[in-house]
Amino acid sequence: MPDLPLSNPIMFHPARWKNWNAVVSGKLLGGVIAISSILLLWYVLSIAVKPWVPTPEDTVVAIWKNLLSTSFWGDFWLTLGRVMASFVTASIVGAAIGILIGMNEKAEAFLQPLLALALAVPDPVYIIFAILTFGTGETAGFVALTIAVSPFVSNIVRSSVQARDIGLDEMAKIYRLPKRVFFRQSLVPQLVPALLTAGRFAFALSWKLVVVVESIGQPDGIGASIFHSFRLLRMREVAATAIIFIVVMQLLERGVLGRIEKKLLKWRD
Amino acid sequence: ADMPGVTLQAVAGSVGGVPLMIMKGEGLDKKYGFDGKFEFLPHEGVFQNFLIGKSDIAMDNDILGVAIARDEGFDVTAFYPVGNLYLGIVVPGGSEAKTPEDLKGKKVGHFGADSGTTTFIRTIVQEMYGFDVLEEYEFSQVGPAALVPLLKSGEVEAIFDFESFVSEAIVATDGHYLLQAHKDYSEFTGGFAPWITNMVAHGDWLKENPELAYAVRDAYDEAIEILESTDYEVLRKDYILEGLGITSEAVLDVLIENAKSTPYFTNDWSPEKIAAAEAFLDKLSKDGLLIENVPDGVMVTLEDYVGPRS
Amino acid sequence: MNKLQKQSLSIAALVLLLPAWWIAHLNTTFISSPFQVARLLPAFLSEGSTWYNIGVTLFRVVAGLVLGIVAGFIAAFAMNHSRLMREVLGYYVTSALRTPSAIAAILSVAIFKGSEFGYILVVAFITFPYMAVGLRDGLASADKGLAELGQIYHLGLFTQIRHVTAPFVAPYIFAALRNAHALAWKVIVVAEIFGAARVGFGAKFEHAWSYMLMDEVHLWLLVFMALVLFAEYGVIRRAEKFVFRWR
Amino acid sequence: MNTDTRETVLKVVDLGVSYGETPAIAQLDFEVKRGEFVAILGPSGCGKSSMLNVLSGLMAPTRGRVVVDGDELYLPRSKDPRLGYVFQAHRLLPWRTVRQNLEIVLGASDVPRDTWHARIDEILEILHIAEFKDAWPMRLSGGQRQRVSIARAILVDPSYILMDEPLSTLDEVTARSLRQELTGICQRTGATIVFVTHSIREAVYLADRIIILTRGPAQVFENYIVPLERPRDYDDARIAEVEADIVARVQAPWGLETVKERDVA
Amino acid sequence: MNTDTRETVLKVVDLGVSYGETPAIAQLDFEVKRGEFVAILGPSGCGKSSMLNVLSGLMAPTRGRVVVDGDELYLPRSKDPRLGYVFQAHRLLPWRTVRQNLEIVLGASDVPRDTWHARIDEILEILHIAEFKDAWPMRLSGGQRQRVSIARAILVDPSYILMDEPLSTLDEVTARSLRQELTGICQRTGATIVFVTHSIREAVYLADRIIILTRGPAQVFENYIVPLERPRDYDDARIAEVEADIVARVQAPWGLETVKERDVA
Ligand SMILES: Nc1ncnc2c1ncn2[C@@H]1O[C@H](COP(=O)(O)OP(=O)(O)OP(=O)(O)O)[C@@H](O)[C@H]1O
Ligand SMILES: Nc1ncnc2c1ncn2[C@@H]1O[C@H](COP(=O)(O)OP(=O)(O)OP(=O)(O)O)[C@@H](O)[C@H]1O
Ligand SMILES: [Mg+2]
Ligand SMILES: [Mg+2]
Repeated sequence: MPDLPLSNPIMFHPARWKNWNAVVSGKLLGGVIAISSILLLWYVLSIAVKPWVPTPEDTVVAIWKNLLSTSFWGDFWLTLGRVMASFVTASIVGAAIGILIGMNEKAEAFLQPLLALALAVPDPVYIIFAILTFGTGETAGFVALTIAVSPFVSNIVRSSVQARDIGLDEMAKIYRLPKRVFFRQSLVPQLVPALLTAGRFAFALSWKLVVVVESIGQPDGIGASIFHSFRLLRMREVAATAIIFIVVMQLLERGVLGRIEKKLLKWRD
Repeated sequence: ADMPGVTLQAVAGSVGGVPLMIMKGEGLDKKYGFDGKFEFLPHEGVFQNFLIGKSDIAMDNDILGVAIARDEGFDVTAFYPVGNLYLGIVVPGGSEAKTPEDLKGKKVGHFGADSGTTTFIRTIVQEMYGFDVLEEYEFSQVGPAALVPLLKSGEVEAIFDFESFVSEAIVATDGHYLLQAHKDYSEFTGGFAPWITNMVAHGDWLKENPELAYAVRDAYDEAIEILESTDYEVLRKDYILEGLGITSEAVLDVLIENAKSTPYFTNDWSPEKIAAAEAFLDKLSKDGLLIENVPDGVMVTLEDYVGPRS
Repeated sequence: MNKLQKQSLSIAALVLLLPAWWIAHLNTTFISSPFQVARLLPAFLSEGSTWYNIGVTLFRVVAGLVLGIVAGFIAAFAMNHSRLMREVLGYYVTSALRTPSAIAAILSVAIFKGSEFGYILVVAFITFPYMAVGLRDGLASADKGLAELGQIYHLGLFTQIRHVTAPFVAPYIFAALRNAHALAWKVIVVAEIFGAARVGFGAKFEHAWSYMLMDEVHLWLLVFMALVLFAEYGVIRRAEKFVFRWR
Repeated sequence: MNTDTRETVLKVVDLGVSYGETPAIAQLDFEVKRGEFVAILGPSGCGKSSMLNVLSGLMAPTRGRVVVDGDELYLPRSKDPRLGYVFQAHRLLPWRTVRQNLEIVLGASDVPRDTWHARIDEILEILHIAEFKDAWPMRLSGGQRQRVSIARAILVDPSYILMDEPLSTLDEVTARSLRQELTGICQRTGATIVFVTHSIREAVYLADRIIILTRGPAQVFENYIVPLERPRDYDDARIAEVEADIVARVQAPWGLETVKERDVA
Repeated sequence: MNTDTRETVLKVVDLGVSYGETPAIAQLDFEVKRGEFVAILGPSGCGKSSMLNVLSGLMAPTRGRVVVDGDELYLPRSKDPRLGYVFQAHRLLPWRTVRQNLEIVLGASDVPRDTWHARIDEILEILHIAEFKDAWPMRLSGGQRQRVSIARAILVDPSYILMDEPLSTLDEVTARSLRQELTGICQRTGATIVFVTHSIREAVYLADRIIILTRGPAQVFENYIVPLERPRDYDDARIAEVEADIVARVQAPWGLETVKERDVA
């Protein structure tokens, strides 16, 4: 019997690293590469497209000034409030419609063309019509944002509802789980990934749209301030204001949605 | 047949574009030796359109905008005046307001605190009545066109807007000017009033095409000559109706009426007027309104800038 | 419920919009009468420039969307493939995801001096992160069992992607595609407005709006909606039916 | 003929099932008495799972009737969870632990809440998975999941239990133990059980009667009453005898002969 | 000791597997010879599927080594698909028909394309599912899916085949036929087979050697060489004898005694 050289154990998948050092340094390295390449790109653009793209240095100064200014923080909280209000409402309304049309063929046949239409209407149209209907108070912006964002949420949730495991529906039927229990324990958990994606989407979209809303119909807020700076061609301030808000939105999403996600998807390993 | 082309732009719906319409309608461009391409663009992106070089001459920039752009490093300069302040505060027929002071605490529509229209009205009111509209009024913001239905629906008690939307608003609400910027301010100062729009071009375009710049200026001179000599009746021509998007005969009547009381256009580019305008800008920057400092060369004369006609 | 019933419900939903429109018209100053718009529609549709403008916008949307989808796919696969790429591209995706469309539009139009490519790029830039994130989520939730299958049977990378991964993430792709498609239309309109485009739907819409030509505003909106509905029902739904025929 | 004197509680009349054009069940007629343990034997793909789906009310038959408890149909949303079903695939909620998966079913029953804990512990003990009470289903082995699925089906003492190859993924030891328990449950609660299996020996050991089906689309080939008194011993020679008898009988209808021919080749 | 003179092709040394803190495999050491048919017997949850996952290279062991074919490793992207794996869950691609599911594996092999058709037909014939060639997996019964999964594993004559309870969901007739085929394949292609099963009889009939594991976390309880020459007959009394022998041996380590006690209670 030939003796075996025990030299070549099976190689294993690097994806299964559980080495924290490696993870942390990977994160760090990734961040460094990403940020430095973005900065480089930015710098090149700021030279190539002279007055339009501000230099990173100018922008940093502007960011610092903004952080110290009270009017910036006034705008900031105002916009954040608007984003949150419409994000939450759009998520709830959109998810409810998504579940309804995912579960009910009739509702889907009826609502789907309307949703497709609602998705199609350009945002400025919503905003303008909302202002003409509700006046220029907070209501108009809120309504416009909510109507513009909800259909996206519905779409995502609907696909997920339709892709659910029918086996579990049958299980619930057999054991006569009450509607409420079926909904909470079987349907919603299957939708969690989609709901999180939809939440992210709604959050990102609300912020994108709030800028347009405020630029068209609101005298205050981050969006208005960005457009104010833009009309004055102060591109560094446009960049500064946007960057601060972008970073905060990102931190918020990571912190809040990320934590929720971890908790809800614990069972997946 | 082989004339050099010039692209000229103005804001859609604004009377600032009328001289361009006349140039086109009456063939003044060909007459002065250039082939005009006239573009009327929505208010939203119009300045940007010019700054990225998609048109050679903009007829719709106020000196504030030029100052701001120069300060940010754009080589653009105003080389001739165009529109007087054909703008102001409009209230509907039944309004109880007699002066801008009566609107304090009321809802007023405008299309942007950083627009030339609002800035001019704001400075003028500040100077004449001693208060800041941005603080005293409750502002609603929509585009210049949308202000008209906003006023009509009663959502706001007054609007800050420019012609021809002013005329539209007056007709739609049986309204009137509460403040006519040019008229009221020049009465107040006893002569000087800034003007709203200029002919603006990029510095290098001017230097490369001096004779074209002169030609456009000449065409403009003749266009406003036509306006004045016809007592503004030329506005009734179809190409103007279409160009401005006038919705009814009644609006046109008001538009002509308004022009008679405050001439829409000027070609007074005297050193005194330029100096007064520079002083006005200095004052704005000192008050910290919109601009921080006034760069050189916001306003030039072609003679100084590119030399006398060849 | 059979197909006919479904279709009639869908059509009923759209038809019911007409009375809603009529009521809105009666109660506001800025909504035109549906009859008035209907009367103008034939002339509007038979005009060459209408189709030219729609065509321009359509081209921008399609080209931008294709670019965005390709970029999104590449990013998602790269992110799924390596941890470093995930970190690095994460920053790019996040930046793109959070940049307001209006700012992206302004910058892109400025950088490319108002050329066609500027408009196409905004669409690509705005849609790409949505494709990337949607796809990445799909890949992340991909059935480990099926991934292992590929490993065991040495399915090549192409086969693995084409026959195992792609069908699995297909629902995610469709959801992302739907949304990216809708976003693309929204963005192009914003870009055309803020970028002062001369031609295209956004330019004409804004033009009509600037002149307060409400009938024309409605006409443009109608054509626009028809186009987007066609894309949804004529293209995306069909593709979806075909891809999911195994269900 | 079945000479059982117990009341008939389940009656299948002229049942036919097709998926689109393809028939899955040709025709079935049979009855089940209260408390009876009926095993179903049939070749793979003959329509057994389809039949259970119809019996449970999950699927409407293409033809024929199912009468349960006289004229009453049991699926439509009555509050009483009288039905237990061990699906061929386990169908656990992956986001709930083993215990939570069971609690959900208890929640839909009228079992008083203070007894839940004891009941769950007891049933998991019986199924030898007590230590996995708080595990997520994804972390369980195939057989462990199957046992949770069985636990769920018998948890609330249902009057009917449908089982689709419940023991097929379990090792011999565990399977023996569970067979033992199943007969116990049947006797204790008087539950009526319809039990699909591929193990003929298992069927013989467990059932009062075996319904042998033909190759699909299924028909009843034989209603085989198991001629053994209870209690039975799994290792008893008589069980092996009956098993051999059945094997001999199904050779023809299931096509065992074909297989024999292959052997020679 | 194994006195087999064939070359050792698979060597498992001091293998240990844990999921987080919980151990699934305590310690395994064994060897497999070329062309050997090894059955694995072990109680449910003892770590058999985990072991196959390690042997196939899908999962890294927590401890120990696996050596395949001398120093050659078969998992990392080598072009040669010499491995077949019948998973405990079938893992068919639901969006591909039966035939397409098989073609995908052929596509990754060097089997010439013009022979695909014949090969697929042949293998489906062997597994008695030829008529489902163009069906979607969702439309198949549990046993039918399982057979497609088997077809996929043996399709390209792999040199190693790992099977996780491949026949457990099949009826007696089909299972017998397939057992027959499996020994045939093993002899014809010289494939090395590691076969997890719960049916002791099946193991005895099929295997050269049975590795009996302890209750989980698994250890090798016994390396049982099946003392029967080939060809064997499934209904042979000697098979039943060996089966009884093994049942007796595993009683203690698997805890059959506990079960017996329950019986009395
Ligand atoms: N992903 C996982 N996470 C944590 N524990 C796991 C995981 N997978 C399996 N286990 C545990 O590891 C042990 C062995 O599981 P494995 O699936 O290997 O058993 P098995 O021998 O194949 O059982 P069966 O015969 O029931 O299929 C079990 O106790 C199981 O609970
Ligand atoms: N959803 C479906 N669509 C079409 N055909 C189906 C569907 N489900 C099952 N079938 C077919 O119906 C027949 C019976 O399937 P069923 O699952 O009832 O068999 P079974 O007796 O339970 O088999 P097994 O013992 O293998 O589980 C099979 O031929 C199968 O291919
Ligand atoms: Mg079945
Ligand atoms: Mg297993």
